[in-house]
Amino acid sequence: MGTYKYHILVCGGTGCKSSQSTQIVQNLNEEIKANNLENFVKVVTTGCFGFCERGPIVKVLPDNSFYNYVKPEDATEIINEHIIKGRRVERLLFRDPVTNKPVTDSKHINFYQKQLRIVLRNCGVIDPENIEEYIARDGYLALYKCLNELTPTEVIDIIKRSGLRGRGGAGFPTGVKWEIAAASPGPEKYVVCNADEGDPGAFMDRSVLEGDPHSVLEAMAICGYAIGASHGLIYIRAEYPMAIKRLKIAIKQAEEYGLLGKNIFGTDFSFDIELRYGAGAFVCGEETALIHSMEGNRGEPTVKPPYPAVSGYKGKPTNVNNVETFANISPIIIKGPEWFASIGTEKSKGTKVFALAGKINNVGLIEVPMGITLREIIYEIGGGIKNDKKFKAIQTGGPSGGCLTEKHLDTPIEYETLVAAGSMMGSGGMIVMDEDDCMVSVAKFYLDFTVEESCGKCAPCRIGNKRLSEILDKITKGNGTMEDIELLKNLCMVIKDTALCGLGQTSPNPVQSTLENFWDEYVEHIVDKKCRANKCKDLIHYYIDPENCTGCMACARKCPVNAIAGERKQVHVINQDLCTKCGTCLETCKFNAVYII
Amino acid sequence: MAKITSLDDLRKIKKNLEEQISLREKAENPESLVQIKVGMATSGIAAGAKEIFTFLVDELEKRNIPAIVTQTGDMGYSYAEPTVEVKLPGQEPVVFGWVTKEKADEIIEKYIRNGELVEGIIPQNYKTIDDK
Amino acid sequence: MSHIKIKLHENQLQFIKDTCKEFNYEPGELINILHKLQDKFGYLPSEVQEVVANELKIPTAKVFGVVTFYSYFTMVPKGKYPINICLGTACYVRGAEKILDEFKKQLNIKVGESTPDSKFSLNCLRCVGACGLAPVVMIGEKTYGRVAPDDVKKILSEYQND
Amino acid sequence: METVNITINNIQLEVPKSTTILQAARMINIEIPTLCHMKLEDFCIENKPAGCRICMVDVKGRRNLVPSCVTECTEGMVIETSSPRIINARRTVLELILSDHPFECLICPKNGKCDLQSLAQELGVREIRYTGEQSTYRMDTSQAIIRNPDKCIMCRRCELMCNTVQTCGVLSAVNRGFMSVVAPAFEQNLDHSPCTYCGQCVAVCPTAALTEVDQTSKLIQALADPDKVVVVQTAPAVRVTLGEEFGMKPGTIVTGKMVTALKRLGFDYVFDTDFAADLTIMEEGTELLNRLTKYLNGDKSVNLPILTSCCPAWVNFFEKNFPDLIDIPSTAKSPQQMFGAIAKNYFAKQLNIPREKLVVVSVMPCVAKKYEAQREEFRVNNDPDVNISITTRELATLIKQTVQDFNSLPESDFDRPLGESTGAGAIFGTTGGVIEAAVRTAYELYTKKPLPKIEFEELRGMDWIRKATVDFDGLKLNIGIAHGLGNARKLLEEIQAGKSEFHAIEIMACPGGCIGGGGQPQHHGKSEIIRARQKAIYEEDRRLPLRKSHENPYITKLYEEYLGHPMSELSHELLHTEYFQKQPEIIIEND
Repeated sequence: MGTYKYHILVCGGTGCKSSQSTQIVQNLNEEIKANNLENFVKVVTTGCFGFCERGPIVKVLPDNSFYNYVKPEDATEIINEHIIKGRRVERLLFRDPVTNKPVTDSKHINFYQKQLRIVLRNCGVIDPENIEEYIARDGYLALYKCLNELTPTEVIDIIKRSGLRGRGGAGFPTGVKWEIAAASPGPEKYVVCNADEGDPGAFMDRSVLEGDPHSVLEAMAICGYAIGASHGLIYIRAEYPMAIKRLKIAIKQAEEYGLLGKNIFGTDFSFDIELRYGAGAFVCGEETALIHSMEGNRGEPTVKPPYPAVSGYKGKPTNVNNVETFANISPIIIKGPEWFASIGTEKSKGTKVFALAGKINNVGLIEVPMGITLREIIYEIGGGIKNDKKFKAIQTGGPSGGCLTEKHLDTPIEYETLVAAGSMMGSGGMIVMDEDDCMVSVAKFYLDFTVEESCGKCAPCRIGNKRLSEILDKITKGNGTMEDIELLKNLCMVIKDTALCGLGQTSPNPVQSTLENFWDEYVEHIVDKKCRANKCKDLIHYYIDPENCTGCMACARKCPVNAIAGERKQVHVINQDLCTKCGTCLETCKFNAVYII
Repeated sequence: MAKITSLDDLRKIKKNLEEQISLREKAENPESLVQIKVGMATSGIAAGAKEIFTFLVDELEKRNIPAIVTQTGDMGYSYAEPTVEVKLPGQEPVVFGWVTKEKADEIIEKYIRNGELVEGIIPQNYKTIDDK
Repeated sequence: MSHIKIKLHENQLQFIKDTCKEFNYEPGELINILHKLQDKFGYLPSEVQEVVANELKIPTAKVFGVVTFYSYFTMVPKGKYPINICLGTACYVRGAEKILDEFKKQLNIKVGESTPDSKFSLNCLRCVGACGLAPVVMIGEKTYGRVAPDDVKKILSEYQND
Repeated sequence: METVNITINNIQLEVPKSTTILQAARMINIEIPTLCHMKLEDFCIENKPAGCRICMVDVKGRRNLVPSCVTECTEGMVIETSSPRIINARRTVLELILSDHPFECLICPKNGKCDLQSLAQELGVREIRYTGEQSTYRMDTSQAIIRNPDKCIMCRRCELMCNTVQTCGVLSAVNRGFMSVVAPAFEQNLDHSPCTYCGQCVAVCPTAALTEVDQTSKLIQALADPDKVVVVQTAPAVRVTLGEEFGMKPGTIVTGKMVTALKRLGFDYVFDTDFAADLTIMEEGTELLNRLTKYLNGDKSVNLPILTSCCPAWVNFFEKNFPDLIDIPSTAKSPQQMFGAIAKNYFAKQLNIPREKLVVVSVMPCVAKKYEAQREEFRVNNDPDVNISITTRELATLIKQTVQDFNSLPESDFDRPLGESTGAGAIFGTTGGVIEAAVRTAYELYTKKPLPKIEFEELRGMDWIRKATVDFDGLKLNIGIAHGLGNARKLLEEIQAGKSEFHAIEIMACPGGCIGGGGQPQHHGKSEIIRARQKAIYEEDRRLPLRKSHENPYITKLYEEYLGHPMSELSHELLHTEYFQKQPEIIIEND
């Protein structure tokens, strides 16, 4: 094997792949070949770099040049300039959104500076389709250590002492969970990895599976050793074809290398892993529903207890953890529980991966230590609000979470503080909203999601959420009354109190938190019949300002329903009866003559 | 592929790939490393920068000094070419001019290993590409 | 005398039977089997479900219950070019609804429907994970990022000549 | 037994471990309202999806309310069952359920008998604050059962009965979220499904989402038609349950009052299905002996065991699920159809009227009988042997319209000739009854000796599957009994596997037999009601002077005057039938 002087890492995450990163790899390789640089430069397709906003991303090592928005045709220039002549391709370099200066080194990009990568340690570093690269990064060393140097009880003890809590949402201590499953009697037990990431706007689990699948496989085997299970199952969304492909490759390689299968490391511990596919049901993130789904049934949750740790898959003790939780395991084993516990806060240890999206400059996947503030995330890592708009809210925890405001920006992020603020950690979605977002509509958006995803088993969730959404709809149409708010409040309370599973019990969070934090907006919609964000079509009207209108006829031509009348060089008028409030005229007018009331 | 059954097996694979992976690991953490840039614009190459570059890469590796050697464009000191910029962890970068193999050897042994200053430093406040 | 008649082509029937066999006729593998069959046929018509139920020796109603529970499964054939609009939160706050409206207008169909010539079908999906490109539209395997309402016509015209 | 100490509404008590909060509360007479929960203790059937969220209670230390029907008591648990928070939650949830339910109680078939309606009454719901879209579906009227999914509240009781108990697999929860509902595959009609019309779904449905096809209007028209002669037959299990509809204690026998009421309703003749049951025994018992004798003589063409065939849901079940076994059941028609055939041929002739002029009505504990009466093979020139089949419940509705006070009615006797019956016919109404009746006759016919004792305790009971060996004077006859189609399936699978040890098997589709039939007054989850009905059936048997079918003088007369002997040619024509394979058929379609 030649010693490559340069590595070119190309992001192979779903975001970058969908903007032609495969073609970029191909072109780079062709250029390398054409210049006889095969032994000098190596192109590696890695997992997600996280900075999806800027995709496709190409990194050139060793100098760590960070190229963004790369197109396949840029390959020639990268090889000719950067590799052959040693000059960075400046136009492709990331530019700091504030200074607008190119930044050469990804380490100096604000997006990465505050991050601490444990879960994502290998994402964007190794080739996920090559087990040896994972091993070279101390992969499977933790499994070796567990099998040869530690008893199952000691493994559980390490996980307990690390303070690791479930990253799937509720934050149950992982070590305790393992302990319960280990204590459940029975020769047949299962380790399940929940990879049914369903939050709209969350893609951290997928990124780990795509970028570092072995970290999950290794951790599942460790868990199997700790609880006494020899079968593992990964329940993954069928909508994640690339993660599935990489997992399949990883499982096959691990089996070939004897790191999965019979008598691992020559011990009497055996462990295999199978894939089970989800089919688009958010509720299957709930562990009992997930288990029913894996058994080939409708993914309806059942009442706990019995907990899966006692009676789960096929009625056998089953330990369910999510992808991110598993990805933390090997580093904890290798570096020790004290190291892990030194990161984060008193009650929430380690790091958390968030999918940062919405009206923010740097959309992407970030991993930060627990205890970081929302302000740091939004303004330092996220680079602030897009188009210099005003920050309004940040929604955390997916559809079950709540909308937090300005006043929560300095709250350190922990499981408990987020709940206290009316939201939750959830699986880690973070959507930033600005002044153009109507909070009543946002609440309705989430409720519509819950209505769509409710399994229908229990009445409060099946019907209650539908009614919540209908009342919100009424308010956004200007037909709400103040009594509706009382009805909303009561219904939120009752649904939380009575719904069967976590999905239902948390579904009113977006309504409750917006009622709490954006009360004025609700009242405006109801009393003043106004939507300050101009989002609610029934509450806004488009007018043409006669002062500014030049009679250019552009708006009239573009209006899809012919609601604009007016002769050339004459002031135009919008017929309110015909107007569908599509906003085309506003976008078309070059003279700022169209306005909204 | 023979199955991995021992720690040694794991270590063997790790060793095989060490070089490649360390390249990436170093890049992840450039602050802790010696960073060397060789001015390799056309004029630099003509003045022998390529040999210097290869020499530095090979020798640092041989002498087991963790460093990142990269090429860079014209540094703006064509009079002093070949030029080499060395940035020790936590220190300001220093640029050496008229670098020969012997000089390079001296830079490695004295400046990089022991932090002793070596003749040939261009004291000018130049601009790095980052500041353009 | 039978109460239900299932019409299938011989090779279709064989494929279903082979798939069930491949999964060892295990009812627990129902979802995996349905995935494979939908990949093959594009959708899961009642005939397919009947045969699967028959092979796995489970009630057809159960198969149907599973098919209708999961949004990934469909009993309606998709168009030649299935259009999927991402309605994840990131896309939503960046205007996905307007994009959806535009597609509905251009194609003159509702969500879940196909155009009369079966060329396009329109559906929504949850996050595809390309939030950096929001709003995102997928047509078949191809992803369109940062779509604006004005782009819709142009995107559709790419498929005009097929 | 391990116990735990708990506190409910400040009352301390000790309960066995794994007692649910609901059970514990009931022990100290604290009532917690329920809706989806249903427990048939005797049958070990429990429906507890915990989906309705009505039985919510407050457990100290838990963040949310918990469903009492599934939450088990643990040591030191402190429970509150009626705080304002709980009352508000229950009412709100009930309002939600009502908001997605058609507001047509006044004309609903379940008006006055609906669990949802009673709950609304109980919880004092006076307004529905939450209104909005209702989930609506296509209505499905089959030959026996009407599905009105708009009224489905997703309690899942029917799903449990259809799948777990009956293993028919017709009904499943389908769709998701607001549109989820219990329905057959592809939301098609039951007629296009493997439904056996056993009616157990109807028997447990708390609302009118599943009801029987109501034929009372058609019946009233027939009675009002002066050109028709209308006769009625009443099944053995009806007389022990009808009283419940009039507030009588379960297990009250109302045979005489029922006959009076039927006469007052205007039937020209009131006959008894028990008579036809006796006839069934003559045919089926003889068939059993024939097959048995041939078998013992080494005739390989004969299949054993012989299976009873008087339950129409059971017949549907094996036709649809075990097409390879259709030559095993007895070919004898069910009593309802034997009665119809005799009435339309023998009795019509006696009256000297054409069969079309005779309207045969049956009162059955069953909804499958409605379907059976419509089967093609039970018609002559499109005139069915049984014209109208109504359930016990429908009869009660009719009686309420015509009779002021059922309780004070005088008693009267069935008409002759088709109203005479024996105790053997009477016990057809319970699980184990048909085979006991058959054994009583077969024993005497086979051994030519009188029975040493008439009651076969070993064949009685409520266990799902029962086995007994009856000694026919040296010939040991192995008898199996199953009720509930899921249990029948087990015995059939044994036969398929060639492992069956039985010579004869009795099968009834419904739990408990006809006394637990889909057409009976609703038991509302109380299996003690079914037990009381069974007791009454055996009491009716003991009350009757004749207790063996072959001793019924009118049966003897029928054979002498008309049929000749059991299994005669005419018997075959009128009293026996054949079965059909009714599995889904796969048609290969080639281009």
